[in-house]
Amino acid sequence: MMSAILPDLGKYAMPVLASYGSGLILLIGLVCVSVWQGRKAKAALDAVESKDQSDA
Amino acid sequence: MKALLLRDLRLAFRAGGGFGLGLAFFLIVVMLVAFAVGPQAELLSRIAPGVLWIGALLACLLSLDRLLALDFEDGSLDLLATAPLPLEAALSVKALAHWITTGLPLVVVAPALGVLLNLPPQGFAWITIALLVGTPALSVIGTFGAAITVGIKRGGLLLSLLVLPLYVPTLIFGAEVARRGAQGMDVSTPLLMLAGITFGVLACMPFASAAVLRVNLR
Amino acid sequence: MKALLLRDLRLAFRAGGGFGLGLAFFLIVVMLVAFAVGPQAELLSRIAPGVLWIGALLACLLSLDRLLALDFEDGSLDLLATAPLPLEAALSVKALAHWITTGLPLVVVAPALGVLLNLPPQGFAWITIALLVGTPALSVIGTFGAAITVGIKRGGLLLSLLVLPLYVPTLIFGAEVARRGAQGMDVSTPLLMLAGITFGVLACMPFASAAVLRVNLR
Amino acid sequence: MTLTVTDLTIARGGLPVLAGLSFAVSKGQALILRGPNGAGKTTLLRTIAGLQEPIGGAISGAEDQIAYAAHADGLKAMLSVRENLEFWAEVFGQDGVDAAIKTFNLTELGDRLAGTLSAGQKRRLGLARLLVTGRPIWVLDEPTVSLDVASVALFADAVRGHLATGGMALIATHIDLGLEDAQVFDVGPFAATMDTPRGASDEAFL
Amino acid sequence: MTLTVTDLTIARGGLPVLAGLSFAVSKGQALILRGPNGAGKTTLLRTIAGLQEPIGGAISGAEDQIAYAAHADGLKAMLSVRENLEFWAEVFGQDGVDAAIKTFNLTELGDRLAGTLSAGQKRRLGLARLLVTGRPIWVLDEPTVSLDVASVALFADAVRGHLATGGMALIATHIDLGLEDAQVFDVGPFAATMDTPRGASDEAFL
Amino acid sequence: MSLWKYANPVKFLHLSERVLPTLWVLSIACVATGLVWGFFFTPDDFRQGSTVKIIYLHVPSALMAINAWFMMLLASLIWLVRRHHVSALAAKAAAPVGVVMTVIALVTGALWGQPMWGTWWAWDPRLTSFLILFLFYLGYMALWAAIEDPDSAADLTSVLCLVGSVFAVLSRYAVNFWNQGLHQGTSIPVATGERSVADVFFVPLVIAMIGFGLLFLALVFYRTGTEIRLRRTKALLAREART
Ligand code: HEM
Ligand SMILES: Nc1ncnc2c1ncn2[C@@H]1O[C@H](COP(=O)(O)OP(=O)(O)OP(=O)(O)O)[C@@H](O)[C@H]1O
Ligand SMILES: Nc1ncnc2c1ncn2[C@@H]1O[C@H](COP(=O)(O)OP(=O)(O)OP(=O)(O)O)[C@@H](O)[C@H]1O
Ligand SMILES: [Mg+2]
Ligand SMILES: [Mg+2]
Repeated sequence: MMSAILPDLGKYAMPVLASYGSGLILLIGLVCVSVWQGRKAKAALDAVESKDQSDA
Repeated sequence: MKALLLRDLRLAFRAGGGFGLGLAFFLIVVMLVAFAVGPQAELLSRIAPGVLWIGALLACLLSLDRLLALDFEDGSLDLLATAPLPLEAALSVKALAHWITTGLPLVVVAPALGVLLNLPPQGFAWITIALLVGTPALSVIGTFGAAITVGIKRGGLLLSLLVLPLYVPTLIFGAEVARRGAQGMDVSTPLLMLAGITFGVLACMPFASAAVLRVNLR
Repeated sequence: MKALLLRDLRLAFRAGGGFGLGLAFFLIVVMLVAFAVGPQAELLSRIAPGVLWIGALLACLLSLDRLLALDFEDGSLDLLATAPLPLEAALSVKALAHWITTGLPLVVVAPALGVLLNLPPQGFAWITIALLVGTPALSVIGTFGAAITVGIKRGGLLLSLLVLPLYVPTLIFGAEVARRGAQGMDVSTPLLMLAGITFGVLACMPFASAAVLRVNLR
Repeated sequence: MTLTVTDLTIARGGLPVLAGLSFAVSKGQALILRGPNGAGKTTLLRTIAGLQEPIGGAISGAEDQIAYAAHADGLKAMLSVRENLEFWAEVFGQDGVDAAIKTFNLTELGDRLAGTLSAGQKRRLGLARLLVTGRPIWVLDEPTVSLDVASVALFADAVRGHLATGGMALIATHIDLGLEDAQVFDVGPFAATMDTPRGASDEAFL
Repeated sequence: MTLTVTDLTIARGGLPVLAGLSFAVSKGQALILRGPNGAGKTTLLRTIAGLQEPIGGAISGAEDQIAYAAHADGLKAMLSVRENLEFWAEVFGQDGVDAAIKTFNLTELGDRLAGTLSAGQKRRLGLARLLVTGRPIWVLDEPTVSLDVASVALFADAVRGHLATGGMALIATHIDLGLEDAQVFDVGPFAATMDTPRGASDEAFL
Repeated sequence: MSLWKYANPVKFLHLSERVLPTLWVLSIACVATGLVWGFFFTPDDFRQGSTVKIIYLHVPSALMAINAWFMMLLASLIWLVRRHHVSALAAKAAAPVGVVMTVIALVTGALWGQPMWGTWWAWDPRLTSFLILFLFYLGYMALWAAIEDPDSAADLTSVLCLVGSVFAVLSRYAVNFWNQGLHQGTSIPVATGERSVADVFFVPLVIAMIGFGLLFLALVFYRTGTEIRLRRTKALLAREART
């Protein structure tokens, strides 16, 4: 079933799949963490700015 | 107790708290050994278990001087000693926090560093197990050393001197487990010894630590 | 300048000043390696030059956090910065004092520890020479690391992380000199490189150190 | 409940500094310790707080009753003002962090890291810690160092409040705190002389 | 020779704290800085001592003229009182260690290690250091912390002596020093407001 | 109006809001194309077998790991000379991206090394200096994290970045100084136009490299925005507390 989608990697299946697996996980992880941090920072800033507004 | 544990963990993760530095130091020691010994794969793989243990031990050691000295300097220890919390418990909690922030991460990355040193594949599991069993002893013994040297400004080196001899049994059996494991030999005897040391130390050391700390606060 | 040098030396020799601890640490590291690797004479003698270098390097490293941090905490650095003495000179003097109290003793005892590790006889001279040429660089680079981390409480581990990569070239060439020497091979190329690094570092680093220290005193 | 000190002799650095001290503090009372620099006030307070042993005499009523505050405030630079107080409140099993913050006028600084406070602000935080200990006896060593006049008044109010609820206070200080009905105890006359050997460790060699 | 500060703006932790400060101190004069906790006195003194840069305005006449003394005394616990002073005397190329010891009544403590002094004794030693710098401008941050009344008087005498020989002094303090003819400068009114942006680093983000 | 106007944090935020969507789409498209093409539609190498496929991850990530450091160096110099806050924050924001690239290059390199060289790791000059660069990344981030005052942190990390550049240069050019290493020499010498990598492998590789470059840019822009917001939050809070 899998072999229908995956190309035949021969005896090197392990290193190739592991590389792509770990590489993609790291990349996606980095993007997700960045976006998560970005969202959090934005929310914090918005909270402070709106408080500022209501003060003024 | 929980408050103290949480505070210590929180401080460790805050800026300047030093979490992760132990790991980096571990990596560096491993690298340095490789540089110093020269890049001969077969030689490296023979000394790999020992080097990993030494790296873990030194990383642990270097983070010890933060364990109590910071609290001593800013007066927190005086206040903790007058708080409704037995000093033994407080020190055990601090040792636990130290292990979580230092020992545990070392256990987790040790196999990855094994790769750098050409550790034979069957050794990975055993170095992890050996460290997992042995590192709690390092933290608890280290707390004792930290308590003894707490009054000395920047007593890091003296601390090393006092603590390292106490680390020797753990090191010997721990490295033996890892070495035998890597060579596919039976590990049960040294592993039992290692576990025995850890339990013994966990049971007795906090009392000794509290006693010497009381003397130092005087 | 002389006053500062004398004061630093005097403090090092007073109780708690840490003189001799570096030596003891050196000894312990060498012993630990022997324990961790196991008592195989031939294996030990192959890794001996590298182990001696690592021991020296770590002993140097561990004493670095006393170099400036103590003076920073008690306010002496603020006062020194407002004193009629260029900060560059003050830092060089402090590095010199550090070398005299830490590096030099290491150089002297290294051959004795070589015996413990089965270092081949022709290696004794070379390990001494290599350390003599290399350790001043360790002190000066270390001063830079100490200046960068001076504001951080108990920044010992961070200091290691920043300084050790910078030690790598010294270590590689220093260990190469010692190893080749021990095997009776020609040492001139690595020795020249080692001397080059030391002189380069002696000439440039104090300025970098003073610059970062000024930032930290701000 | 009374804190009673009877014929106390205390030593510092191997030599006795004060000898023959006796006094008592009872509910709602404050005792101000006075004496020149080096007289032994700090040593006395540390002894009463249980951090060191007296070499003679007795202290009663102090056990687990004491909140001690010295020069070092025990603040963590990397925790916020509120987090610092919350930690101590939890250790002593109390709440009242908000009240403490209000009392010492730290409301605006609540989320600042303790490391970024000025000298006087740090001190206020150190004193606020006393309120979250719930302990009846306050043992304070020069509590008003670095405080401006307004803050000293805040502190005096806090002490008065503490006394009014049946607390006690033992305060070493060089300045006038404005606590009207506090007794004053001068330690000067009790300075240990050559002939008060009471077992401090160096004396075996004299 | 005058220390002149013109339209100075100083920042701490990325935000301006004081703005538009101008004053001058000339030979034989003392200026007492006052202001509530957190006003910015410490920051001002550090700026004048050259330890941090102002973000606006100018300071003239301070270069290499200043002896600075802050909360931390820069004492080495493992050197004796005399050795501590001798070190600083040599750094500044001066002598007069004995005179300094006498002025601050440290004669009996001369051979004690600085680490074994009480809080007030340490402070006296820290102040004695000023006398061996030979510098004309003393910049002092709360110099009398922990001092008893007699020692405060000693200190005031030392300052008077320094002024009498043509020195100057700039002192931040919360208490009354008893220096009769010193000017007082209250930094309170100069607190930076929202609309004094002068380039402190956080302002780029406001 | 010059380029420097974007050194104003607020202007920078506006700019990045405008370019970021395009950047994200482009970069993800390129990365996906390069990797999918490389993984599914390239033949095996006659010598290396299917392991050549690792090249599409290894080379772009190693390339960007080093380029990221050079970008940080540039930003640090701008900070030291002109003291533009945005550039200091951009350097700070780039470091985590650089480390991840470094880790990917290390991991994929090791996985590739096992079948090709018979070992996960060798202490050859390029690998060694690359590992030291990794340590400098760690030290750089740790230093940022450890120092509270943002200006001091920017100054100190800038100096560190300058010093660490030695190893960035070495990990790229070490192969030219020492030729005893195991590791491949340059396979795509742009200058000579001569290629040691066949065209079938080359096109997807270039797409992947462009993709990684764009992804780096997008991430740095985005993360710099995050840093600016954090800084602004802190500044506003500090002002509130002060007044
Ligand atoms: C842990 C092991 C490895 C590490 C740390 C590593 C690191 C690097 C680095 C730093 C570069 C340079 C990128 C640049 O200059 O922009 C690079 C490029 C490259 N690596 Fe590796 N590598 C490793 C293993 C391998 C292996 C096993 C192979 C293949 C057999 C390989 C093939 C290549 C190729 C083809 C390039 C492109 C060469 C160039 O453009 O200069 N690498 N690698
Ligand atoms: N570590 C020490 N070793 C030896 N003697 C010490 C030590 N610490 C303090 N002393 C001495 O003990 C005496 C009492 O010190 P203590 O700190 O109790 O005084 P104090 O009344 O608190 O003075 P101050 O008002 O200056 O704080 C002093 O004479 C001091 O010099
Ligand atoms: N590291 C720091 N980071 C941010 N803000 C700080 C930092 N240190 C001090 N501040 C703030 O700067 C302001 C000025 O502090 P400064 O220490 O100059 O006050 P001060 O007048 O000396 O007060 P005190 O009388 O309490 O000593 C205060 O509001 C303080 O909270
Ligand atoms: Mg006292
Ligand atoms: Mg102040």
